[in-house]
Amino acid sequence: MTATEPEAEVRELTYLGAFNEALFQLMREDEDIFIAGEDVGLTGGVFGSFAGLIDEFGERRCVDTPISEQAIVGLGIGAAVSGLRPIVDLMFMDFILVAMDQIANQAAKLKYMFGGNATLPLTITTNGGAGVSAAAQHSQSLEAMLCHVPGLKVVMPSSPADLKGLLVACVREDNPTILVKNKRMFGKRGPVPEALYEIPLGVGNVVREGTDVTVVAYGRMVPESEKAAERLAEEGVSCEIVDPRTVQPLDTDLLVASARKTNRVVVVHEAVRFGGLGAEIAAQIQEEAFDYLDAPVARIAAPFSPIPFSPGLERHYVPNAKRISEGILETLGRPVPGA
Amino acid sequence: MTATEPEAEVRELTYLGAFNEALFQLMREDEDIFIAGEDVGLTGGVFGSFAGLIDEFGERRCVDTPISEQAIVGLGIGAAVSGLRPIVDLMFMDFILVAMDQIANQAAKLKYMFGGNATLPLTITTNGGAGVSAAAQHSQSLEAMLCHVPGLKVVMPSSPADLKGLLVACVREDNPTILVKNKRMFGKRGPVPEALYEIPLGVGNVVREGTDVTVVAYGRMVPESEKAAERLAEEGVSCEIVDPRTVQPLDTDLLVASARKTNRVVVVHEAVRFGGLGAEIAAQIQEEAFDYLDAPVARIAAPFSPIPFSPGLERHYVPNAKRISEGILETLGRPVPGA
Amino acid sequence: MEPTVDILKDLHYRMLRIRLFEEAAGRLFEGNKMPGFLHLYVGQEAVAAGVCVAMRDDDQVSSTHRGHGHLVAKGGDLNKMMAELMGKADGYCNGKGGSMHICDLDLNMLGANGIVGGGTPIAVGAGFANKYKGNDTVSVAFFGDGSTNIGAFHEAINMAAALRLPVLFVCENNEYGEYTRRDKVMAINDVVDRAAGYGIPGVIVDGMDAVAVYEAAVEGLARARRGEGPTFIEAKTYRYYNHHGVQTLGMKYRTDEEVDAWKAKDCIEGFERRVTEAGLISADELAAVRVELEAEVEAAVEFGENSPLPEVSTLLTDVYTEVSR
Amino acid sequence: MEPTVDILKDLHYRMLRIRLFEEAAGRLFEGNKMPGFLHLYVGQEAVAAGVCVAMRDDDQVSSTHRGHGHLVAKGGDLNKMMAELMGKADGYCNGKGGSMHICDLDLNMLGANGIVGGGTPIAVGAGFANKYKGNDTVSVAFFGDGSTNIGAFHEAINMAAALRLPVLFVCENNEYGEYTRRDKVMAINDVVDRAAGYGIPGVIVDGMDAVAVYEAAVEGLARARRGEGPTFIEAKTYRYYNHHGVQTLGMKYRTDEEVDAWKAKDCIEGFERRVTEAGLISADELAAVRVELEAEVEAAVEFGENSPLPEVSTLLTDVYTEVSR
Ligand SMILES: Cc1ncc(C[n+]2csc(CCOP(=O)(O)OP(=O)(O)O)c2C)c(N)n1
Ligand SMILES: Cc1ncc(C[n+]2csc(CCOP(=O)(O)OP(=O)(O)O)c2C)c(N)n1
Ligand SMILES: [Mg+2]
Ligand SMILES: [Mg+2]
Repeated sequence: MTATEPEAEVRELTYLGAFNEALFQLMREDEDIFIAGEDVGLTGGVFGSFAGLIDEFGERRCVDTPISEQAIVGLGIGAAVSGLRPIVDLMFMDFILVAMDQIANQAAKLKYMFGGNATLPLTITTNGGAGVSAAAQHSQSLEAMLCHVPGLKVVMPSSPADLKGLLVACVREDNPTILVKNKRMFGKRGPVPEALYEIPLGVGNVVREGTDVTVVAYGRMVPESEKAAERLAEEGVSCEIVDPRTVQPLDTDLLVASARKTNRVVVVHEAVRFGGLGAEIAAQIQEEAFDYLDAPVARIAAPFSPIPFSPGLERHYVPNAKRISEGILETLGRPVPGA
Repeated sequence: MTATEPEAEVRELTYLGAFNEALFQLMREDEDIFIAGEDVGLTGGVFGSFAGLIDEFGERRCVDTPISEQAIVGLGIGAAVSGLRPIVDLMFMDFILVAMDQIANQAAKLKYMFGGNATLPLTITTNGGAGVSAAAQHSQSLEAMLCHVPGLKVVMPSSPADLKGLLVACVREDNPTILVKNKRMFGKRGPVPEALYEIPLGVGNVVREGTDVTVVAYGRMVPESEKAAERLAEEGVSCEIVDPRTVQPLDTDLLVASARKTNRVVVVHEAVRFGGLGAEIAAQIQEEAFDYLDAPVARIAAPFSPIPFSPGLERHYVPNAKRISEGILETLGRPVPGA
Repeated sequence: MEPTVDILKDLHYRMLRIRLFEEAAGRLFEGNKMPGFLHLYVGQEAVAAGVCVAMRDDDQVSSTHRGHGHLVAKGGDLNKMMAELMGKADGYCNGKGGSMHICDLDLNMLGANGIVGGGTPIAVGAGFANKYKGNDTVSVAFFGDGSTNIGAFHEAINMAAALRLPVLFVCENNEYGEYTRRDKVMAINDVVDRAAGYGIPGVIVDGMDAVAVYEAAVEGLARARRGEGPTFIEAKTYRYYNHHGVQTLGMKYRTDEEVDAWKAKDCIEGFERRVTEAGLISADELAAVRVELEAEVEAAVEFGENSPLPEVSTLLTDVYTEVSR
Repeated sequence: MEPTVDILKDLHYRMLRIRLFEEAAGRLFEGNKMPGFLHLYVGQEAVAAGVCVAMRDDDQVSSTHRGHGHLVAKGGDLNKMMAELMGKADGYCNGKGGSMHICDLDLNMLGANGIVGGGTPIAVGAGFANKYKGNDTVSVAFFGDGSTNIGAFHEAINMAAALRLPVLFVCENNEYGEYTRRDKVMAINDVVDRAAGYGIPGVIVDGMDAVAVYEAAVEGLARARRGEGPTFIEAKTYRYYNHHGVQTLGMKYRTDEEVDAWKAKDCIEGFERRVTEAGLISADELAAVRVELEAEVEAAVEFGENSPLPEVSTLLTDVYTEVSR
């Protein structure tokens, strides 16, 4: 834990509440911060993320936009280059695909193309993840696409406290950042310090210490992995859970150190396995910890299909504690119950 | 080599010539095929890919569109669902980001979302790759983004003969495919059979047999790897070069078999290393050939920055035979000259 | 074109079929029997019915997130629809699509769409195919007022105009995109003001009047069939329920008075009053239709409830069309 | 507003400065000294000059792939421009951007753009910032006729209109997008027909007449400064050279006669003739300006040629702004 991380005495807040509180505090602190997006003003965001902000900060700083994801991101770019510190919201992570040119061809590359002569303090917030029967176009985890684009930073918080601290870091950061909340965590409660604090981007977190296997997880897969670790602890398996928190830049050192310690690694994410971030993590770990590995780096992830609507299918699509436990046991070469 | 691969007696054609010939032959064979895109009609494509087609097939089948990448892909989707077999062109691969919603949220998922009740024989053609001072927005290799999307097939041909046979397979395929030509290979000549033939999607090719190390490469990195292999052969290093040709679906069996044979693997691509397809290939190889590997799977790829304009910088950005040789020597644990 | 009595009956039948289906879906949603998002079409029935009655069966439809009405109006099977909305195996998409992706390609209904503006280019592609094949089939793109602010819409309608494709563009202007009033996000009085920018004719109709919608659609479809290109219809209408889900009144973004004022113009009540007063259809006949449709909807609910969840084995099917060579 | 003689001189100066710079760039390109793509602005100088003379220095510009003219007109340093186009270390972007990404944020020129339509939303963002800050600065979006068919353009201009932002939209209608005639890709006579669809005023000007452009820009800028929102100016103009590169005549997509007819209306020749005939500026003075600018351009070429290629060590810098806490 670094000096900027949360202190001890804290209340409980929900994941969304932590996000919302951070926005209030940030906007009070810095007049250059504004929010823009669909329904973020009057309605306070379709999930309530922006609730109440317009009452305190007015329409000037809480801007309801047309349904125009490209222009929403472009608005952010132009305003950021002009010295403001915009937070623009894309309601669902799936919609980054609608705005991908502005995100990946414009925002990400502007500074470099301009030979360094630009600063782009732009934060994009969005909501990802499956498990709420939102079907193929409202459930995706597309961080792998964003991580592949030099110039962006990408954050996937796994707890209310991390969400607050990472959002603060994103907004204060002088580069384009994308913060992805997980839809199934909105109501999840946890201790959150009241004061404004920052969790630095690119610094991962050892969520649970262990010795037998390293589980690398982020976003909602962290609590799922914790559940798996609890269960396995009863069977005498000691899991170390490492949460990179920021997936770009990735805290490779932390992941590699843990891999070298436990000698076995399982990477977990909600995104599709093929070409997911797990591939990059596996590739880096085998590069950096080759001689330490007692088993291949394993990946637990979504299978190769779009996300189904029916709860009857979706619950087999998204990785959960059970599948994580099984993957861990397999990597340990132990018998998998029912397998 | 399967039965559908090129035969022996062939003339030489350029890479672009092979593409163009395949289009003529396909369009003669099947009245349902049409091409649509910016400048593909009257002008024959800005690179000449579609030259002459309008003279034989007329404006009805060679459609000049507005500058509207989303609608171009959407036109293809709607026409494909209606029973035609469209080929739509996006001038530069970078522009897939403009049309990413139609590609990844619509075309890729339509069949699945509809419970199977749709067939989408859509081919998207485009031009990728760096090395022509086209700068950050006209030089990218973005296949990793596309490969991560279930429902798409993605092809990156490395020779005129492969380009022809793979294009034919794409167009005849009843799924959305994306074929990426490499801009720096347009004029490259090679033997190409005259008759119409198909190279099946998902079947890789051992371009060169060897015993010391497997080089996995696709697109323009294949000829670069061949140059590297030639040089290293003089120093007694025997390289096997495996070209997956189709990057989605990936011919994992072929790559793994080669890895198990040579025990060392170097993956080469033009795309940015972080989150590139090399990560997926490395992850799969260490999963499937863990006990066979004598060294980590290495990746030679572009560094983590947008693509610079200046030739003085760009030539250090794109992997070439020299960097590939060095990577191979490193993976073999041999001294790298000048290192 | 003045509608015949048969046409009037058809308009009424389709409107009511939508209404009753949607009300039932809303109840199931409230009862937690319908997972995910539910965007009800109630209030706008005259638009789907008016347009679809004017269409031929071979004409195609592309739709939106608010797509049930279009499928019902196209003749959708209520059993399969209800089952799909409940995520069941016997649904139109075998439970894989749900409300936002419901479709019936056999009925030429090319699918609802979860992406605002995402379906419009697809309608243009279908229109292209019609012209290419040289038939006189027309494709119809339904879309909301809010969706006219997104890039895909713009590109698609311009392309259809430039290539003179047989497409009918039907804007269902219900004055809101989710919870944002239209005047906040576009500086024009009527959405149809955009038509001139594409060089195509535009017309405003009362979207609460199925006959008016029908007549405009007949015109637009005929024009497209004659090879004269697209037409833009703006139907002024209103959704009674919330953007998503069922709540009607007591919302922050619009007043209860506004809701009530629109309900006073209800497309079905008004229609029934007019046709009975004019002696065109008897009150008894209307009542009989209602009884019939109530039974159909009830059966659909039962069908949906009795349908099993999809087999896990289907999770990874339908991603690709298998090649059979 | 009638321009003063000083304004006239300024218009002439900026047009000629663009012309001479571009001609020199074209020669270097032909001599293989300029890598990559080169989209020359020659023929359209009256537009950039007319608008930029009307602008204040603090007003911003967003540009396109054909962006040199806008930067020169904004007062760009020809040395740094030429060096950038040659990929040299002393260029505006230290060789990292090249022709398609040339910019000078100090001059409030927010960059050329390689993506058609990509720059327009950025101008809207700058306009938003101006309004937010409560200053009366205006941002100007330059864009081609072809770019008005792409989604990003549509979203951006609608957003500016809806939020009543101080943005001036300047369409340089040269009747072609690459090698495709405009009438093939849009079914309207004038691009300005689109303005009404966004609820903003639109005006057509002769884009070969710097004074006409200037006057329209003065109006549009004043309107924006008064808080009345965006204006759309369509400047009818023409590019003499090929879409990319230098070839002028003998092309398939347009006739030599058409090129010659436009050249007969050349913005600089015509301007010089008119002002000398009217006795407003002497031929000697015009000639002196030309001599001065020729020298400046020649020096820029030399500067560019003498500038070294960027150090390899800069390859990976400027990807991120370093955090300094
Ligand atoms: C690209 C995209 N942006 C945002 C959304 C979220 N969304 C769903 S419906 C909707 C409002 C659409 O308004 P309108 O087109 O008027 O249709 P209506 O809901 O009124 O029928 C929005 C913003 C989406 N699905 N897709
Ligand atoms: C999204 C995108 N599509 C296509 C291109 C290729 N392209 C570059 S310039 C151009 C034509 C632009 O036409 P217009 O806007 O009229 O500008 P002009 O070249 O006439 O100045 C095209 C199609 C691109 N750069 N970006
Ligand atoms: Mg609406
Ligand atoms: Mg043009």
